[in-house]
Amino acid sequence: MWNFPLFPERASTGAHDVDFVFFCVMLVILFFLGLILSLFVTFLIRYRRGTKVNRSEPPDTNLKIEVAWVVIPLIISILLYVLATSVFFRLYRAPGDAYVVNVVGKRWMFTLQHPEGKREINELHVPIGRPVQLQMISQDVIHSFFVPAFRTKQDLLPGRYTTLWFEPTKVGKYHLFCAEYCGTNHSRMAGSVYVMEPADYERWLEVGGSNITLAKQGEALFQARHCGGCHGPSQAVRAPLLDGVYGSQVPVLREGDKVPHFVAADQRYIRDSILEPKKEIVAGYEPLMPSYRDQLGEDDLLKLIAYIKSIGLGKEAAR
Amino acid sequence: MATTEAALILAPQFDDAEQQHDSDSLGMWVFLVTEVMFFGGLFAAYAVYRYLDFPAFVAASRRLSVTLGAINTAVLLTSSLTMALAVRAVQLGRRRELVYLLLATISLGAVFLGIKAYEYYDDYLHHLIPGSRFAFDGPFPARVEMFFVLYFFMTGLHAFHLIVGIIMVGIITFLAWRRRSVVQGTTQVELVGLYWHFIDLVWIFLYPMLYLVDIHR
Amino acid sequence: MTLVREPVTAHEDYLDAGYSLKSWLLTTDHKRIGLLYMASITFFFFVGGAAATIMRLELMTPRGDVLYTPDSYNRLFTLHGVIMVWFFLIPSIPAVLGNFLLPIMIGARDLAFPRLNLLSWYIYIVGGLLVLGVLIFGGVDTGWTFYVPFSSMFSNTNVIGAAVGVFIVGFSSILTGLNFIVTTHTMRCEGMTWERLPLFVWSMYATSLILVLATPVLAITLALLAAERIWGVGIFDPKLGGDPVLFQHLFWFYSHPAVYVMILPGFGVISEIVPCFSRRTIFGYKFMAGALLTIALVGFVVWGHHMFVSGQSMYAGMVFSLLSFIVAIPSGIKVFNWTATLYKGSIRFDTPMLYALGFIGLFTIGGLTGLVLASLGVNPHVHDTYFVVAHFHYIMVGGMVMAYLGGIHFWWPKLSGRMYPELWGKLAALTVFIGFNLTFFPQFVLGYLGMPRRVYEYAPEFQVLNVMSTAGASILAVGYVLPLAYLLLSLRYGSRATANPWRATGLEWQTESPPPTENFVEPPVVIEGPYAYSPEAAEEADHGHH
Amino acid sequence: MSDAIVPLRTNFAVFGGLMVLLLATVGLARFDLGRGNLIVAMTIAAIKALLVLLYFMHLKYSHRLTWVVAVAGIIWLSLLLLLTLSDFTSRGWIDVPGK
Repeated sequence: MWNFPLFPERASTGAHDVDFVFFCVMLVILFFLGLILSLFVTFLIRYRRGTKVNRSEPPDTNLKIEVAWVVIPLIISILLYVLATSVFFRLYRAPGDAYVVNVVGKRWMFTLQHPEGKREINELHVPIGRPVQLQMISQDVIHSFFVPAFRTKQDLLPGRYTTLWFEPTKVGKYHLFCAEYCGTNHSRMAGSVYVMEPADYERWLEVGGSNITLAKQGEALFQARHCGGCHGPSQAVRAPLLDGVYGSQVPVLREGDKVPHFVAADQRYIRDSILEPKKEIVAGYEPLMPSYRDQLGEDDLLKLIAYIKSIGLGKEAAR
Repeated sequence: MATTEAALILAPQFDDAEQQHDSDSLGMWVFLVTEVMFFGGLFAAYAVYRYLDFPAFVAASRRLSVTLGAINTAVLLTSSLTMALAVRAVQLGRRRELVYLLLATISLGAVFLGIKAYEYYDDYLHHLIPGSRFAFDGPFPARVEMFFVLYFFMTGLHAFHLIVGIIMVGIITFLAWRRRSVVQGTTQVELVGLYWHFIDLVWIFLYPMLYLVDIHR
Repeated sequence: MTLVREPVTAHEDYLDAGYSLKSWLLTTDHKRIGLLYMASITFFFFVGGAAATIMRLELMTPRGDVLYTPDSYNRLFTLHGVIMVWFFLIPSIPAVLGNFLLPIMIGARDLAFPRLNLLSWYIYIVGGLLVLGVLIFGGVDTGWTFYVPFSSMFSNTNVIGAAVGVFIVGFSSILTGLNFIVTTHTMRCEGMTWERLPLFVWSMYATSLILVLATPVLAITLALLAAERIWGVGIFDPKLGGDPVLFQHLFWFYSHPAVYVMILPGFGVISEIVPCFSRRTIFGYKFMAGALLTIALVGFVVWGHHMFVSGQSMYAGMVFSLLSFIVAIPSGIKVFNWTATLYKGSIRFDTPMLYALGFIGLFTIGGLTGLVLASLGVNPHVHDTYFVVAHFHYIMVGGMVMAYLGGIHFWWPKLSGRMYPELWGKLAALTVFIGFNLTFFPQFVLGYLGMPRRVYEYAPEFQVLNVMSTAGASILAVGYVLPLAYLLLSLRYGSRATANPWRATGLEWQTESPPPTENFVEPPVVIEGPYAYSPEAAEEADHGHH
Repeated sequence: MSDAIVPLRTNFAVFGGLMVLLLATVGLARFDLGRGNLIVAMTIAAIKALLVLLYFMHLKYSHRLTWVVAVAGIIWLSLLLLLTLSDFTSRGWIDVPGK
């Protein structure tokens, strides 16, 4: 019990940046605290009642000093602000080649879905040195995916995707907590993140038999729900073809607009279009698609998005 | 009608009548600022959802009757006029004129509530009241339901404030009618006047925001 | 038109103006209402404190064992939050010391609207009873922040009761704020210009500005939340395209200025105590008054720093982070000016001064750790962890409660006509200081280690720091019980207090202790600025005594 | 709110102005001005509000302090609206979903 840590482990590239900003701010804090406490103590001892010391015309104001202790802290604050904000951008803007893991938060467990098809509850196995991007959504209340060793967290919202990325730099087992209060077992909604050597990670992937990749599961769902009927080549009803659509700019005509404006066909657009098709219809198409609001769960939507993303990548290379 | 020699009761904590009047007036203005912030929360929600789902607001706003809204605005503006004239009457000490004008203000307020009740009933018939019985055949019914949630919250809160206003005007009408001299009630009528004009101010903004959202098509 | 003034009672002091229950429960005397608030606030403080003690007991061990279910712990931290925020921290100094002292300090007979003042107290009591009722019949488990969609759709505790209770008590704050603003504008006595107002009155004015401008937004937010639970449909409902982050915007638009409501009165009390016990005029009076107003105004534009990781857009986060750094500057001005006030002073270390010095030290730590939370780089790591808990407890408990206790001791002779026991006072101040630091400093370390807030169970390696924190909490609890004991005893056994035991400047010290019902025998006239102290005179006076 | 008594003529003139502006706002809403519709509607409403504030609520004849209180209300309302909208309008500017 007595070997308790006083400082968390650093296990990701982001952790070094965050710690650097934290030390800078702590430096400023200790500087000001030291300044104030030293002045404080000297005045208290020097000017306590009964001491023989010069107390003639104590100054009751001094513009120069007042301006000084406004301008100096302001300059220091601006410097800290610039430093911290630059780190913030690096903390949340994932590199292009990040390995995407889908996270669905539900009351009191994180369900993590690897693209290779493996699914984990409150556990996440990742290889060292490869950036991982988590694409997260909640099925009920607000949760927050927090790994102290990676120095970052992000709330999971119901109805909207949020992301978090990190690049592990140290093998080991690290805590995973839910940081946003979410009800009875909020404190038990926790687990761990295992950072493994790439070889061990590959071996771990194979364990549990050959599982179908996420994209394949998405394709199966795509057929099962007869999406191919309209969006596939048979075109029973004229609907936009989905090959190569992921990530492209789609012309959208909204009710009340005259000129279509362009929307990036990312996961948000695809999810909204499945749940509320008539919200942003592609220009030149009729609003005929029914809403799948209560028929597709968040994990099904993520599978469909993975599938559409996979057929998109193939076509894009060809185009 | 000359006011008889009447005594203005001065509360013990004040030094003179002018200080008492300034305090009461400043107190009411500060209270009106809290009311502005109270409605402000709803205005912020309206602004956010209008930004996020403008098409839904367009479709939903068309289901409201612009003419009824316009009539209601005219009614409330007239009631503001009669209230302003009532304040003038009390300053001039004309008790009879004050009572008539206050009664006019109350009746106009009641007419407004009547029209509003009729609109609510009409919405009820068309299943536009949010909740389980909400039905909307156009696109994105969920976001249209959000518009109506906002519509009923904003107009409902406004109507509640109007009812409180009518009660207060009723009280000072009764006081003005029963008392021989109106000197005593001058400040009270001025304060209720400020409150009434505030209710009118809120409706001046509510009407274009809720009824005139892109109705030209 | 002749002026008829209601008859004025003889010059007996306000405590002897009537002993019946009716004379207390129907009083419109601002001083008695101040005492009514003090009693009710002390009750709620100890209810909230008891909840905190049980929570600290539970957190001594990583596994949940004191309380049988996580639900009871969740209800407990919600109780602690709701009671402490709305029933102790927000009303305490404004409603107790503000009500009592504001009229006397500006030379008025009473507040502008005495009856409205009594109504504020009754609204506070109704809200309080409602929340207590809610807590007895099952409590509420949403945390004092009531975040949607948990509070609107998933919590099965009586959230509506708590929301309505807080909605009601909010109006008590609004009416008190309105009363203070009008009184400060129209009731100042002859000669009391704005430049001569004591800084305590400035802090009450700045606090009232926030109360009046922010509390209504809380009222509408809680009304919308309650409506959404009652009718099952509302503006925060994700199914209708509602955004839970909008609730956080409306909630924090009130709740961040509310934390300035909690600390500005503390600034006012400290700005009265430090000059008196160092026998020196405050340093930079104009800057101190200006800093109070600046904090009150800029405090309204920084609320986004509570939402950096909750789905708020990155650019909005940048704006809020910059503004949060800027709002720290006026607090820096205040701390520097208090320290400069000690220069060339003649300092005595009575109990109020001990609390004031403790306040300055602990508030500085609390304020500076705010920079860590405001900086976008570190916030993702420390948000919703014990670092935040330590930060705001350093400001609320280390700052506000210290200032409240300092103020109570400083004006106790004026309130009760009795002196408190000096030795016991110093002992209690020391206990509170030690207990506080032992409780909350380890939580900074826990926070950076990554222990989340509001957890019933935690990882084993956090245990030692939590045990230290619990040990500190027990010392703190003793530290808070001591003043309750000896102050009540001083009512009976305390030595009689003179009109001005601290030889302080300020109108409240020109009238007797306890003051007559109409505050002054004849209306005072102010001829000079506040804090007209002189350290040399204090030294000679001391030589005279030896 | 001083003792200034607003003459009858002014009261009716203001009332007339309000009615005209009401007709204007309903009339102008018939035309498709795109984004302009909101701006036009809000400016007309603001003018009507100003008329009521200045003449019916005697702000024009009141002490400077009452002006400060009225302006403060407007400023704080816009603080709430603008900063809340700043979050919702700036979403999606950066290609990080949810940020």
